[in-house]
Amino acid sequence: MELLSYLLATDLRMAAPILIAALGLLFMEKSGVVNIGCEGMMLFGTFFGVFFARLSGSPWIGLLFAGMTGMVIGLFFAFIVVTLRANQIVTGIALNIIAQGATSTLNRLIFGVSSQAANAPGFEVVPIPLLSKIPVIGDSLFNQMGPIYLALLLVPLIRWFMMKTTMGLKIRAVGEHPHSADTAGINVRSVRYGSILAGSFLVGAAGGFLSLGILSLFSENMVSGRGYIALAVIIFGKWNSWGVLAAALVFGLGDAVQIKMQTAGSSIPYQFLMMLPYILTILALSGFVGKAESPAASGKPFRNDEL
Amino acid sequence: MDTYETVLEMRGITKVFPGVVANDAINFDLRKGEVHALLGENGAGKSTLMGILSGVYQPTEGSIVLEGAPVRFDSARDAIHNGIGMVYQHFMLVPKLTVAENIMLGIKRPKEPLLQIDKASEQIVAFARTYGMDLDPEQKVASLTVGQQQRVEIVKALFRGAKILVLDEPTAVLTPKEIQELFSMIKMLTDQNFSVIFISHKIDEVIEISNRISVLRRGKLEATINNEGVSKEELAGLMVGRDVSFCVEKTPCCPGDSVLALEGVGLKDREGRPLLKDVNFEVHEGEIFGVAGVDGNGQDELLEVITGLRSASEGSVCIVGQEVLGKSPRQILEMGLAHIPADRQARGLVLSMDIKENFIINDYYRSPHSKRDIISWPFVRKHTKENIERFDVRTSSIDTPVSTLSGGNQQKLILARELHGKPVLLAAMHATRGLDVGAIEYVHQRILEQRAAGTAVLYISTELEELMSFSDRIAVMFRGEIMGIVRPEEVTIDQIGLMMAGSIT
Amino acid sequence: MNRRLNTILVQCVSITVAFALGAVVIKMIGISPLFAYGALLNGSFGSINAIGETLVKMTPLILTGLSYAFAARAGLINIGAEGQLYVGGILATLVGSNFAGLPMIIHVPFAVAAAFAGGAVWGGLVGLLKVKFGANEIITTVMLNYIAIYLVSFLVTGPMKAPPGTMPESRPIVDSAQLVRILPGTRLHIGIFIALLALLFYYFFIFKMRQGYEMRVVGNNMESARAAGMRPQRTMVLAMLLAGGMGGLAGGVEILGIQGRLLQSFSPGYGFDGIAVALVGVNNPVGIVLGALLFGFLRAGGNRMQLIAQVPVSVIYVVQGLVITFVIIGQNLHVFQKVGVNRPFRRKTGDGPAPEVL
Amino acid sequence: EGQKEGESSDQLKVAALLPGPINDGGWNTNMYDSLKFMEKELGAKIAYTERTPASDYEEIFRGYAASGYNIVFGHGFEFGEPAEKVAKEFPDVTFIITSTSISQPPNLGSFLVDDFQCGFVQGAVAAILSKSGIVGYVGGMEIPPIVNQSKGFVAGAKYVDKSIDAKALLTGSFEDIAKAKEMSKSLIAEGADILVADADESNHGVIEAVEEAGALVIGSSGDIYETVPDARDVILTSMTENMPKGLTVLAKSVADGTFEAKNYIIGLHDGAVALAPFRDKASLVSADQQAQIDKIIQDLKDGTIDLNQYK
Ligand SMILES: Nc1ncnc2c1ncn2[C@@H]1O[C@H](COP(=O)(O)OP(=O)(O)OP(=O)(O)O)[C@@H](O)[C@H]1O
Ligand SMILES: Nc1ncnc2c1ncn2[C@@H]1O[C@H](COP(=O)(O)OP(=O)(O)OP(=O)(O)O)[C@@H](O)[C@H]1O
Ligand SMILES: [Mg+2]
Ligand SMILES: [Mg+2]
Repeated sequence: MELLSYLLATDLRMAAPILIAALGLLFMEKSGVVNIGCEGMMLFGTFFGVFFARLSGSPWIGLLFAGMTGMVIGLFFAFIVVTLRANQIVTGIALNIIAQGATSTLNRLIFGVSSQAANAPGFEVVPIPLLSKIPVIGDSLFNQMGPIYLALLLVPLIRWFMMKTTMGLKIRAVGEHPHSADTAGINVRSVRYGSILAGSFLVGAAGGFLSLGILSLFSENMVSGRGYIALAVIIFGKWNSWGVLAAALVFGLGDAVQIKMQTAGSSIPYQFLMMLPYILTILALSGFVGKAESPAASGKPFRNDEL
Repeated sequence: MDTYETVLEMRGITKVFPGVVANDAINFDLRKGEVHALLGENGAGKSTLMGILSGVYQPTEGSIVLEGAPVRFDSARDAIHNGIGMVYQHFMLVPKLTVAENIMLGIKRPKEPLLQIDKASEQIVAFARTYGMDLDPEQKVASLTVGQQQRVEIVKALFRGAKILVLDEPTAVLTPKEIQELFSMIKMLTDQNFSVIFISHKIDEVIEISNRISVLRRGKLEATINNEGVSKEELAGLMVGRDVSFCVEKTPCCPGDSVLALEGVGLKDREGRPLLKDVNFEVHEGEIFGVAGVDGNGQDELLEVITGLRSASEGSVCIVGQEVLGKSPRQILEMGLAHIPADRQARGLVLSMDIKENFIINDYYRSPHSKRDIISWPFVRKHTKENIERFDVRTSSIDTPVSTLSGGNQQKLILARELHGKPVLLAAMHATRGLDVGAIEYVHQRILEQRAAGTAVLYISTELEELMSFSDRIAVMFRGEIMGIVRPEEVTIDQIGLMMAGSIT
Repeated sequence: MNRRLNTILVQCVSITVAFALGAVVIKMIGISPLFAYGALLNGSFGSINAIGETLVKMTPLILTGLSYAFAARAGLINIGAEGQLYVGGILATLVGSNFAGLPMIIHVPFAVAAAFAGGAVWGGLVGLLKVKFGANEIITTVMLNYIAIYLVSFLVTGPMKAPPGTMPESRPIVDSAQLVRILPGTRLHIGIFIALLALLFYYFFIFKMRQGYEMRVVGNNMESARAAGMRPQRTMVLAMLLAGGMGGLAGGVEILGIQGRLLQSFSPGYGFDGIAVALVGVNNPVGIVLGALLFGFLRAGGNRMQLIAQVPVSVIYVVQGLVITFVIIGQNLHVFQKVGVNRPFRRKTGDGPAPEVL
Repeated sequence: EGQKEGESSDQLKVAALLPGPINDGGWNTNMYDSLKFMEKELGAKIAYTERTPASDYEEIFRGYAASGYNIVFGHGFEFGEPAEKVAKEFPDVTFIITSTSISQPPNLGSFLVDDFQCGFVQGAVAAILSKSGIVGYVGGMEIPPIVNQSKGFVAGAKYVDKSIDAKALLTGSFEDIAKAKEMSKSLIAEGADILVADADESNHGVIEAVEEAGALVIGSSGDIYETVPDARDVILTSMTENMPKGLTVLAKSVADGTFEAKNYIIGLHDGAVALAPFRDKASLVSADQQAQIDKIIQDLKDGTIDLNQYK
């Protein structure tokens, strides 16, 4: 039981940054934009999250600014892929490279070269009264940091937004068939800009949560591939926010199990344990997830003078 | 009706694309409550003119006057807000969304961030009813028939308050029954003072439905005439600038041996619903065997089974006595099958590749097209050039991507590819869909030549008139079953129409 | 042609802008941009050795670029060159560090072929998972990258560890399997010819051979391919095999020509750069060479910038990222021209070179 | 910096190749500090390449050697082989590789911190002071200094008490701090009350976990009481390796012409490696325990404990 509770708690914690980033990506993907630069966007979020949290003394303000940083980067990304209609994958790769360099440079310019990592006030665990006392799930589910609750709330919220609001409908239409949307009088570009900005906020905030929630400091390249995993999570979760949650948890669980097995002194070489989440994903994908259908216009630039 | 109220005027519209003058100083006007038909060959400039009206293109020159006031449409949005409702040649619906969602897209209802899909669905259903249409708002558009999709398009336009409805080649994909339904809807609309612009290549329809007719040729307006006593030939002449013959001149059929034989062919979908049920027929040498039916009644599946793209669950399909079931598409092609698919762009061509590359798609792997896995491009070029010329595919070079060819030329390319090598069996579907009269005439002639040369032709179409004048025998399909096989001389179009709707002769 | 000239001009301008922005950053950290860029140029083209280094960097980049391009031709997105490179490295090491005594003429091709085979297995697996289970190749390639990297880490600390000592490294590649250096005073080795041969093969295969033609048809319109009797599934697996093979070769030449033994994380991200190389070069053979040149230039010169001008590596990343970004911007500036040159839109159900997800 | 008196007019030029970023707070920072120290003490001109890609080791060695640097450090065993190659081409340049035991006269030597010994002391201290009988070690990538130290850790703990549960874990990366943190939490959840952090950048993750979950941490490679002052609440002690001093002495010997191309090992015996004082946590250590620790260190120094039997 304790093991289960532990696994669940670790799972949720490790899954949270991936989940938040993936939910952000979901916004973009739904409108037909693929952002492989998620990794870099998150990295910007980690840095500016710490920067502003230090400045203000509040992790929440840090998180907010991490999101806003994401949006600034998102604006730049949107300009290149929406206005200039550039290839989204190369742009994303460029973004990753820039992010790696820029955050390290800024880190050194601002915080100097020291062995004390730039740290900041981090999030505290906020147990929810009563609920956190439920056996097994109580401690893991209701004894977490604020942003984790928010992330979990976002899951149904985004689903609701996509399915039940006018804006959500527009985003889906633009991602599926931009020309239909265009002839229906929807400004495809604006919708994509909007989705990228909203999504980038979440991606940036995901970075912020990594540096302020999971940890409370910035260190170079600390995202460590979680941005790529978030991309996989979208596909794995079949472009549906509940699916995304489930997929993020699978990854988190892979991590949790792997850590647990090492602590328990498993004799399996640790590299195999590290591979576990990835192998699990491939198996799951081949076994029961099957063909996932992306939004039809995914990754394709749109021009409205074609008919 | 002597005092007409003009609702729309397009004055001196010129649209220049790089290298092409698509519209050349066109004057066009539309009156309240009228159907104004726009007639013209492929590439005459009809869609472009309407693109300008709907805000998709901006004219190089000229102006639009709407109800007396000059307007400027910078986007589709502007046009929609000014009451222009456009139903595009290729529908602009989002397949994965429901009917209601599609209709609600882009409706301007400020201060309503929530969809309230149920309320809207009710409104949509009620609204559609007032125009005599039934819609299921919850269905996904992808699962609708083309006719239904078109209705959704029309409702979508009207629901958004369109006063002027533009229908770009609306009948190309409809059954006779659906066409009649569309026409009665158009009449209902014009009675209520809506104005309709109706685009078509089909002269009969134009004569049937419109009040006035404008004919475009090569970007220029040839004439705008009242639809009183104009003859078909006259219009056709205006359209193509020469005389056109409408009767398919056909030598009597002298069928030879059986080439294609289907026996008890059945096919089920994943859920076990029948797509094809006990299909039996034979097609002989030198015979054109037509298959009529409303789209989606098993014709696609029939063609797929014959071409090997799908495997039937029961029965047998033989080509010249050899069983086809279980064979790969390539093996079947090698048995002498020529295939003109229903959607030339989706299944026939590779638009981004060039003409020669498209031309060899069936033969590229065998001598003399390639030797030991290496394609001999010099041969391919020569071979393609010869046949392109023979089949009159108009292009500047065989190295241009097929996407730059007009629809008619794309179809000719497919004909050239499929027919240059004397096939034993030609299986064609919608071979003339979307083509202008000149091109249709051409396609028919080529197929007749094949017939004369002894090829067995399976010709699937939704165009009843075409089938009646063109085929030697006609099978009518309904829900995956053959309702009967008839000779065109012995039945009327109406009888076939009834069979298409499920009644047995 | 006028238009081509125009394109080149636009690209030159945008690269200049990128470097100008980079100069601002370099200035910010208190280093003279002129000095820094002097080192960049000097390190990439300034001497025989520098040119050799640029070519040395281009070698794996051409191959990983080809890895992306092969898959892209069949409509697949291969993010997995990095993993394929690692597996290629493993196999090259296995063959190259054993069989001492084989004549070079046999040993080198054997090791190179092993690298190809290793990568091909890794790539082919992606193809198989795709056609058998419909597993999305973007995910599987990303996952297999991680798996390959950990696999190398396991091997060099375990089964493949050089016998004495605790170093996580394999035994060295024996002399007879090393790729011969061809330019005295530089590290340039015959791997560059392997890369160029692979490029030639790519060109020939894609444009002259029937399997390449099949790949293009499948990549552009799967439905038409099926209707014409092709077997898209086989074609996709073949494409992934070849793509993987190219990635594997990249790992092989790097180990056999430069590194001399297998180490953990031995690739500085050549697999990911390869994606950009192919995309900047629009999957076209000449484009890929130019793309590899750009990245090779930045990598070789970047080292020098750090070494001589003491520009921190992070700033070098910024400059690299800016250059890629502006090359992309330059490629797309034509959108600001008044009239598009593209074909009018139609509903292209199964068409367009775009794979199912981009 | 001005030149020191007594030196020849040409300034000593020292360069280093680093596998990671200079501010990782561990291995790479150690070398960075060493360079800074040489700059100060010897008036040397310093240069370094961070995150050196494996494919470029050789080339960058050559680059520094060719640009007139007198000493080039390769900071890690992995630099050994390429250095051997380049050293032959530049007999006038001295190459010093850390964390390995190679040498190649006349101009290539190596510098090794006895990681096993460090780990042994850490393990012993942890075992002596642990209340729960469970102690943990969190390392980064599986490379010799880490592996040796982790083995030493287990050996040291077992030396004190056979029944102690000493768990040594690796994160597989120096950069994935989040994972290091989770691992540490997991160790603490298993009952470990003292953790050794030996994962460079990822040490930050270990320290955070210890702060949150309540345990004590022992630092590696440097005195984290000084370098991470914010975490003093939970810092028990550190194994300090005075690499700056050690390397500067070597550099000076090069300048003086007394450098020998051999393997220099630093450990407890020469004072370059030491256990930092317990300071704030001194109250947790009883006199008995302190005596036990001192004895072990003394035995290691004079060789009474022969570590070879534990390797
Ligand atoms: N986006 C475009 N760019 C360049 N030229 C175009 C474009 N759209 C149309 N054209 C040109 O305009 C001409 C008119 O095309 P349009 O689509 O209006 O013809 P159409 O009358 O609708 O033909 P159809 O009956 O086949 O639909 C074409 O011949 C073509 O050359
Ligand atoms: N971008 C373009 N630039 C120049 N010419 C074009 C362009 N696009 C199309 N064309 C020309 O347009 C002509 C007709 O194109 P169009 O799209 O109207 O075909 P279509 O006959 O209407 O096909 P369909 O009936 O299937 O829609 C062709 O002659 C073609 O060469
Ligand atoms: Mg058209
Ligand atoms: Mg048209």
